[in-house]
Amino acid sequence: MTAAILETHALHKSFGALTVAQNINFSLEPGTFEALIGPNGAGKSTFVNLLTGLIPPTSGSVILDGQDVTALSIESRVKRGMVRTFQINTLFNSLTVAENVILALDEHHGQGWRPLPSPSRRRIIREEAYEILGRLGLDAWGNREVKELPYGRQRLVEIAIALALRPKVLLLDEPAAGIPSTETGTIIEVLESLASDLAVLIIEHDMDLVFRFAQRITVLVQGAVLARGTPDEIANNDTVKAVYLGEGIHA
Amino acid sequence: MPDDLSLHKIRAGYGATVVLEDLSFDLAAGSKLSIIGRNGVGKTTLLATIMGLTRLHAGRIGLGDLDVGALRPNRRAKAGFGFVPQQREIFPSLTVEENLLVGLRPGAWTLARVYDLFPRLRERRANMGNQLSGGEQQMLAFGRALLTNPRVLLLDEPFEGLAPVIVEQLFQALLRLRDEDQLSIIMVEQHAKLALAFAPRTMVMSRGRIAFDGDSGTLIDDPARLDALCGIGGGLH
Amino acid sequence: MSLRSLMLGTAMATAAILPLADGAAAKAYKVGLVVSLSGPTASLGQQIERGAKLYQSLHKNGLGDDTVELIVRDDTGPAPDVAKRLAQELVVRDKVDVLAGIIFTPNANAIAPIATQAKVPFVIMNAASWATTKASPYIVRVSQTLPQITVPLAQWAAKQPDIKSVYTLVSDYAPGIEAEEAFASGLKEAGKTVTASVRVPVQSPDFVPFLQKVKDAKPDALYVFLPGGTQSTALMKAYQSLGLKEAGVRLIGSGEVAVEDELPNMGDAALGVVTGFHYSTSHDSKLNADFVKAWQAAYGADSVPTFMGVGGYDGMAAIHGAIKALKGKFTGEAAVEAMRHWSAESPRGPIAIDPDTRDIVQNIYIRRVEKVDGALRNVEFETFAAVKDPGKAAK
Amino acid sequence: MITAALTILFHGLAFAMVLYIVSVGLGITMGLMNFANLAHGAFAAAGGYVVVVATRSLGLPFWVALPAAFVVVALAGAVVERLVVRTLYGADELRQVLFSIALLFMAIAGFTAAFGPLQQQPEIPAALSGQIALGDVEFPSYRAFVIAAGVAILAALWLLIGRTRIGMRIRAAVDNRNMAEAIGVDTRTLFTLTFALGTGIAGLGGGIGADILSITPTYGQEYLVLFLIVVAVGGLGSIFGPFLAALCIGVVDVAGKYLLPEFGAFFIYGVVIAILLAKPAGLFGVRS
Amino acid sequence: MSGIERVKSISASYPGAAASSTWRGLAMGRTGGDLAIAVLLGLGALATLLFGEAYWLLGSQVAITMIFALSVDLLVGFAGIVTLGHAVFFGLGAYTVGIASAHLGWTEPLSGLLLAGVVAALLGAVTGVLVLRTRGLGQLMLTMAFASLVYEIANRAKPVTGGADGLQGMVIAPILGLFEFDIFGLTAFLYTLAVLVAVVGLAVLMTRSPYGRSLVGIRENRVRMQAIGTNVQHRLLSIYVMSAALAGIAGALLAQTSQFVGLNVLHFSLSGEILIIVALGGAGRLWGALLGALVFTLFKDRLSALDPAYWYFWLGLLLAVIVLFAPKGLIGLVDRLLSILHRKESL
Repeated sequence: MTAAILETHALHKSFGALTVAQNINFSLEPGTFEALIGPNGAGKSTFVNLLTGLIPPTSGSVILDGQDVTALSIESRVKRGMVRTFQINTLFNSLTVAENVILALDEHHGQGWRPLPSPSRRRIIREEAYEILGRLGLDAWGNREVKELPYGRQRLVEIAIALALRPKVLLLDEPAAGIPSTETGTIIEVLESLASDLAVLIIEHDMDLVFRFAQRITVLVQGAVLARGTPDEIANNDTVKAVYLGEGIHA
Repeated sequence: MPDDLSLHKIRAGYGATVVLEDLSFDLAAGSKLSIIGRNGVGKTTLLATIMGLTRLHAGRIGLGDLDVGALRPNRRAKAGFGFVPQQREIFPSLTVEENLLVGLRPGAWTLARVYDLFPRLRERRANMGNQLSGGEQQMLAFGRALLTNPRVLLLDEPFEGLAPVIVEQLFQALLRLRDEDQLSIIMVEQHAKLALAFAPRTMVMSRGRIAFDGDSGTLIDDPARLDALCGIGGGLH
Repeated sequence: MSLRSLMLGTAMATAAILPLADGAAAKAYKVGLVVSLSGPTASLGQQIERGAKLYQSLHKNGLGDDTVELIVRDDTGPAPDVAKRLAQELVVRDKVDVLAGIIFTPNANAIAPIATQAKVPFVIMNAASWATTKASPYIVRVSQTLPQITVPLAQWAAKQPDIKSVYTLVSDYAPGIEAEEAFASGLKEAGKTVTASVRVPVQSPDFVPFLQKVKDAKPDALYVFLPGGTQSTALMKAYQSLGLKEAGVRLIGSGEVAVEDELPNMGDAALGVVTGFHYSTSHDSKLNADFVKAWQAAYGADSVPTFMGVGGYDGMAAIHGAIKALKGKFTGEAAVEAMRHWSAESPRGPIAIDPDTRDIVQNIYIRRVEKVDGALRNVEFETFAAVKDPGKAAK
Repeated sequence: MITAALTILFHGLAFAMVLYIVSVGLGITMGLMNFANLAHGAFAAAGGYVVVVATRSLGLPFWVALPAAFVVVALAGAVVERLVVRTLYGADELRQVLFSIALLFMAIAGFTAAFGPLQQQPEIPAALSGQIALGDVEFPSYRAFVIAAGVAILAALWLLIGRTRIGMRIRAAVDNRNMAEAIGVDTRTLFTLTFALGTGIAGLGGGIGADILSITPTYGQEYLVLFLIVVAVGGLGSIFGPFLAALCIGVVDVAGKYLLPEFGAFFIYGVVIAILLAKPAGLFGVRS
Repeated sequence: MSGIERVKSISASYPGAAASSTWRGLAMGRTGGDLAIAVLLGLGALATLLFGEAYWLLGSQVAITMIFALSVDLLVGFAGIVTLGHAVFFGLGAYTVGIASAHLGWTEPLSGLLLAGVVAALLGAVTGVLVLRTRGLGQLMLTMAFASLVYEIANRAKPVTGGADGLQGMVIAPILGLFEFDIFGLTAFLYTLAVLVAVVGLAVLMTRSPYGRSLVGIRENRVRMQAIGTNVQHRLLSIYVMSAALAGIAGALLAQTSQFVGLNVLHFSLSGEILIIVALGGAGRLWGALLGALVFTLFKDRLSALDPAYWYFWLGLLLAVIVLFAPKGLIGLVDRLLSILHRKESL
């Protein structure tokens, strides 16, 4: 197995007496597709926020591509290749779909400070944006404002923005949440097409999706890792079943 | 007995986003209903919609003869809905007792009765709302809703994030409520076992719709079906 | 600049096509009146505007067929750039024959170059810094100068045996500092000196901290100059609150401190305050009695004319005087020339313009606040006749 | 020296209490309804005018005029809330600013038209026009009354907000408007009442404080900065916060001007900047 | 996320969402409203130049106000930073050229403009670091407190600034040594117009640049911008500094064209007024700010001439009507008008 692209060592976060992440040890290898599951309030989003730097850990460390990034800001982690999508759409709603992607491309290419437009450069970036949109079947929507898109397509724009940043590690926070089952097909296709050298960590409640793609599954409960293994191992794990179906509680 | 609560072809969500699609069910006065389903299928949204906290795009929500669909949340509360939200939403700048009294309406439930049901609250009556443990907050949220003397009590994942011993304690209180009170109760719950044990009727939701609505016993007797509807193994089938 | 002459040419050509109104028979003169009508100092502008309008309405027929139109503009307070733009527009857009008004010295200084460039007489109805008339040869001042009203008071104070030490308190801007200096120099001539002085912000909501300092120093008298309005009342309240009168500190000042429209707000605290000034609403003359009567007939019994109102009134009198004297041959230079030799009997007493300085020469009265018929009045008890501005005399 | 210090402290307190009475309502409305009411001072001025008219023109006693100021201004506040302010809850802050400034402009013009540009002074009862002695130092009775009134209003608000059912509901709605609705609190009516209460107290403050902040048409504009500072430093939605902030600002201002008159208002702004940098939500801020 | 929490988070994002909805697309002139206003302003300027001799002065006033409004709109409308103290930069610019002229004999106007921009930018950098640490009301109050502090300093530093009397003895040399500032204000009009055109041109280009786009991104969704690798704080500071520089240039123009500086250029009410202008025109749209500046200045001028004592009543009424009936400001009104016209045409 290749060296992990993303690792955490004893990552811990507590607010006063309340512990939301308990000494989490985790690693993710390039080219793998891992799922993070757990009941509501298990600390999945907290874990992602710790990984991306939105909240600082109480102790422990985050290693990205062999480098300790625990003290780095959100944006420098992004620049080093850790990119996330959001559970609730956090797109730039009044911009067009293409502009959403261009915004990310500009930042990725270090163009964000350019105070004057350059038509030639613009064309190149536009082409790149449409190339990404094409992969997600969004190219026909490029000129539409995001808020005009159906929700399912908006979720795809979310992924398009992430891909524009050329991630090494992609954290997907419930990419299929809020999408009618009839529309999940596109998401599935997109996930299938993701490059094989990318490491993907997906938080998802849709077990169809999880079991279809994940090579490994981590189950988080009350801020701690309850189980980690292949989908088969997890599906047959009694503790996990209990957590999900409420076994062990006597009525 | 006449239907107390009736939802007819509900379409609702947040802003333009639709979460609930063409959802209908009735609930007879005094009856109890459990709603289960995986995360993110719209259970919480359903309760929020009944309370008037979401946007109702279409459909009718009736309480008895009253159409409450157009009413603001406070009118609905007065019409007879009591709400225990998932995050408890205790008012931090009110004391425990004030939290209980702030929504008080006359009826069978009194402060004394709530204190009898949850003696712990009596001990902590002078504490501020933000000084409570999770379990105490949950009791307080219960008590606060009961003191509005509702016809229909809406419980949103009342056991989430609580230690097993507290869950046990709360569940016993809930059973007392179920057996001794003429209140209609809808409980949204992730613990399927708890939910099935609580109400004779269970609804399973999936992606904003009702996937199952029937006798709780059916699901207790058919674990495979239960697993398929809301368990983790769903992905393997 | 060629572009500008092109523009002007276009404009003038347009003007030339228009028929001239009524030929030379009757002339319609325009006076641009720039005063502060909004903001905290609105009451001052209202006084001048009322004074000017009262003169207009009482002397409608004084010019035969000629008419004088008042164009009023609001400079919103001490805002020199606004005042300057308004004056410029009055000259360029409304083509006024005379600029007038102005409460605040900075505004007057900003307008002065406009008057010079446009060769338009500029009649100052309040702004009282002594040097202002030097800013433009077109300025004529009918109000007062700070040294003019301050030095006589200082001379009076110097004569009082019970005033041995004086503290001065002035607003921290040019007129205040001028008043402070004039008072000190007036006192010095008589061999006395100011013990201590304090300058306070132009807008002070509360004078307690400053007056407490005065109280600590225990002077025999406190000389005050403030821009008037609510400031004077606030000072009077603090003077009373701290019990300065009881502590033996006499309050003296220039007339703004006991200005008539604020006296009712000050109440009995103001009793005994001695001020030096050129106009008191209760000045004892037939002319003034008629003036006050006409004023109250026009603006209601609650309204009393103050020195601002008289400034506006006399300013219009000077303008009318110049128009009359020139008999239709009105130019800017000629009007200034005419006003330089203008003199009149005003509600404040005899006034004249000093031909050398274009500043006013008038009586300065020393007055004391007393209760007459149940109301507070500035009662004159000593007169310094025909005082010229000592500021210019000294320099 | 001690006498001087006492005097400064006393007058600083009186100044602070006026600031408090006028501002506290602004903090409540901003904290509860998220409405930036820059016209708040105009309501205070309105209260001042009510007291002036009542005591001077109608010859009513001061003790009748003060409650009248509260009632009249509170009613005016309720009307404005029902007609316009309500539609602007949750709207872009810029629109709120624009509307309240518009209201302020119109109020200034209205006051000028009705009462003239000069300041108006209410008739103060004889009982309060003398001096009272504290030890060997004499203080004006009226300012002592202002201080007492400030403390009394703090106490009354504390009782109202902290001890009554309506206060309970106000606190609940500040904490969590949706949950308050969900247990049957009619937050809309509550907002109207609270707005009326806030403006009513401001009106009372305008009347009581007329001796210190004089009633002129531009009152609401001239002292706006002070009121906003008290609220921002005190913290939105708090009753004690603005009290503390007003004390701080009142005493610092008066003492600063006494000790170092040449520094003017430096002290106030210095204190404000320091506090806001340390606590952006103010001393007792419920939210920023 | 519970229902209530979700509702809360949605309503919490609402004010920002409302502000952003006034922003339609990045490119200027994409919507008809922008184009219509640009054409209208151009024609208006031309007509004033040719036939409005009496309005040249007012014209320069309008142009200066437009630049100032633009600088505030860049902050409020684009970057979502609120300020109630922007007069501090305007005033600093004015005092910079004033003091340079009166005390140092630096009377050359173009370099003076540059100097004013740089000085204002420096103050922007210093205060920006602190102001940007806070948000909402705290931020508003901090900007106000800083501005008030500088006002006090200017008031006190009488030997340098002239205090409450205003700065005396300021002279401005002819532009390029050729065009003297005249009483008719033609030079002032053309000069301010030229600077305005340059500033608007740059602003339009900037809004089309990656940088401008990133600012809109920050206003629309700060967290998301961080998540695509932007150092939001640095980007905001940069626009704060740039906005300060622009305001400084506007202030310098006022000082140069009126050849006078008084304390009122630093006053709180000017900060309030410029915010009103931006809101009136419609925040977040450059052409809205320009339209707001034009309408406000013209109305103020005409109303104060027609009714010198009560003009602010009518101004208040106008503002109230706009708030109630044109939620997106004047430019929203123009948009609506155009869409009605468009619909009629297509019928």
